[in-house]
Amino acid sequence: MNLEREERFVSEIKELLGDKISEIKVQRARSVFVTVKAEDYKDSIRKIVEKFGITHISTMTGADSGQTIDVMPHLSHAGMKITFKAAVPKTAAEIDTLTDMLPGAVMYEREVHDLLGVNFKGHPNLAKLVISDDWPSDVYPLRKEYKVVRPEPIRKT
Amino acid sequence: MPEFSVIVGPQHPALKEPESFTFWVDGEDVVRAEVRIGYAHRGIEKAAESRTYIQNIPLIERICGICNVAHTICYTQNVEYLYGREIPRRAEYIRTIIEELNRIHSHLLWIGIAGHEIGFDTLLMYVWRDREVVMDLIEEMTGNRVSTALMTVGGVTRDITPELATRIRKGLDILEERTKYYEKIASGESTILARTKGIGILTREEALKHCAVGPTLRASGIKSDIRADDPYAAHDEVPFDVITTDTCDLFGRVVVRVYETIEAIRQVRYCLDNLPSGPVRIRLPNTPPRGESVSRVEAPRGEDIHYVRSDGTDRPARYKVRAPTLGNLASLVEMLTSKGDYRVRVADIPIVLAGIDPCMCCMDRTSRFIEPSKGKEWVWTWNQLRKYGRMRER
Amino acid sequence: MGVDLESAQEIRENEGKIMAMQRELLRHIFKKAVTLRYPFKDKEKVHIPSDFRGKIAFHRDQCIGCSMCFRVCPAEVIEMIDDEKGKRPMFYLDRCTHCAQCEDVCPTKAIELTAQYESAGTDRTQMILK
Amino acid sequence: MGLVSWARASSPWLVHFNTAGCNACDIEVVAALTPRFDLERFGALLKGSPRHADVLVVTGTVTRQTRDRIIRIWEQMPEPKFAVAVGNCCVSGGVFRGCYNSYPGLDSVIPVAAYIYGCPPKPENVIHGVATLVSKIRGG
Repeated sequence: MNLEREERFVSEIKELLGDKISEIKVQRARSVFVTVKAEDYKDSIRKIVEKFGITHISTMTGADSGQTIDVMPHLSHAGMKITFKAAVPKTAAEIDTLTDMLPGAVMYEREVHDLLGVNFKGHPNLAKLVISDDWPSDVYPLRKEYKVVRPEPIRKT
Repeated sequence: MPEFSVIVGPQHPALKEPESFTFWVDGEDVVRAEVRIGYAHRGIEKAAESRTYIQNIPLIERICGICNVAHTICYTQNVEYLYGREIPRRAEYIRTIIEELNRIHSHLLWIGIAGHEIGFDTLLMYVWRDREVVMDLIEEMTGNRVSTALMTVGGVTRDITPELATRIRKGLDILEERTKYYEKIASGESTILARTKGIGILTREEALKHCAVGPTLRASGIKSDIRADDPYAAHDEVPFDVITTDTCDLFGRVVVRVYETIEAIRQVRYCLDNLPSGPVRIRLPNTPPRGESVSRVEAPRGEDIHYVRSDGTDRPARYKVRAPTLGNLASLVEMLTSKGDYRVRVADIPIVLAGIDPCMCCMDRTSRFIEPSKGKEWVWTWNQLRKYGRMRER
Repeated sequence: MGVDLESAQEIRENEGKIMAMQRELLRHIFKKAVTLRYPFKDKEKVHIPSDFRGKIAFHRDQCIGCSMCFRVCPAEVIEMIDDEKGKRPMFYLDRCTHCAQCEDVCPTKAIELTAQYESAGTDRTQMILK
Repeated sequence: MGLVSWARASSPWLVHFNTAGCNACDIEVVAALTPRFDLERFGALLKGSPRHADVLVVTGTVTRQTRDRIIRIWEQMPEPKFAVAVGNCCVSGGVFRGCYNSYPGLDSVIPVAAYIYGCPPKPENVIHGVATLVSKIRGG
């Protein structure tokens, strides 16, 4: 597989972000993963967005990896998928919002907030989006410590 | 003039699925719209973590019944990326064929539903009659009309015999003739023109800003299609045109979908003519290596993106799905807001809603209370409301 | 080959025709109805392909009790029980997704998805296949 | 059979509610109403309001968020009323059994008169289910 374009892209990102990157890898053709620290998260994304003129954020994934939660916005640039990854501690899950530079992130950040309890500083409205109204407010279903509780039938069959 | 709020959904004749919209109206004009989804939240992502990669295929297929092929292709190729293996070329072609047949069925379905929403039921009935042709083709190919269950990790489960290919070609001829007729109707019938031109406007800048996807984005004049930008399956070989219009309104969305149907028919023909020989699946071990992967597919409604993380066991550590409709929600809210000269009337709500081809599940009549005069808004559950009702009776 | 968007634009420029479908409607007055008169007549005309994925049939004498079907089933349809001949699956067909993974994985073809598509009823227990 | 139950069995008016399905059953229910299958031969008519309907056609698995709505719609329907569960997720939770947000079947929430199995059922099967329901209404 020819990954010339991806390699060039990676070197451009490296040049731009310098030592802020803790890890960068090419997952496959047209998909790049960039790991940054949580405090550099917004700055580095802003640099990339401004350099390449990115407007499209495909989605944002949150993943529980033990002690930390990985926040992963997936940006699109000319067919290339750039996935940033920043780990926030589970006990103080907080990170800057991207909604001011990428307004499309509004729904995705609300979803991550609902399901993993990551607080996005500066988000305009973090009301419930996907989970039900009667869901307890401190339970986050996609965290690993949440064990699935099947809903109780309300009438006998 | 005081503003009123109109609540549409979760059970509403214009919506086939439960989702709830709150519209603040000033006379006939919608001034603000808000959406509450989550009625169809079933917990698939959590369930995927407790099932094996094989068990997950039917689960992922049932994220959406209409674009089930897009989701299963996205899932299986995502897992194949984890293995770092390529599947046989014939399997990729079969995936493309079924994907495009699925797109034909989805777009024809949408044209019918759009006709229904603007009060043109004749179109609904005729389109759905002709759609049965493609449903029969899908059924012959996969054994079920809607859920295909054709994908598996490492290829596809069923092959295409030459007789089946002949039958598909015959069916495509009928479909092509009929779609061309509907193209004429969609672009020349005064009912459709009156209800779609200048309605549901999403300008190029807004579409980019709110990250719209799929036909909604292409109708705003932006050439973006995952099949061309990030080719998967056999799309790197199958020639096709990315259809765009610059009308930025509902009419553009109708036109884009009709032409995409014709384009899809052409792609299926190409695939059938150039179907490589060979096996249709390879056997892969049950546990993929550690790693993570992102895969993208152009579903009938737009970009579908899945993320998988494997921790070296036979179950995924995290599986994330973003279906195209969520990407279009922010733009939908934008389309439903009157700005300056652009007015959204209450009567246009159903067709604008249908315009993005929503694929979710919603209705919130019981729980949200709004008093715009006091700027107060609160949420009650149905049980709380029932209690309140009993309290008032006493 | 490009798609001719211009013709659509042109028509859009002009006003649309009123009742553009009228001709089609008139043409269909003299055509045969497409409706299948299904439950009363035309039962043989129902489109059932040869490998339709319908209700599961289980052949006890071929089963070797390997539990492969139990392992691939996504919907808790299969429960492994013991009978006089040994281990065997039992099916709760009201949960079945008709994905045919059990049929694919079965080494002895003991599970088969039949062409039976009519399966409505008023009682759920009728769908337990022992 | 009395006049009332004859009338009832000859024109079952439907209201359709999708609790949270994957849409496959919905499009098959709608397909059953379109020319090739034409459920309206049985006098069935799709209505928008639960207050006009005799039969509640439910597709999709019942989730926490739709549970209260389905109960509310059920309570709004005039007696006598019948609920039909279409598709295996609605009947029993189907592939979504074990999810934290979905109930094990519609009959764990409201009483169900007829079940239409399948994932999704063919439109012929939907017609078969309505015929089953009609014969149940005729019977009692």
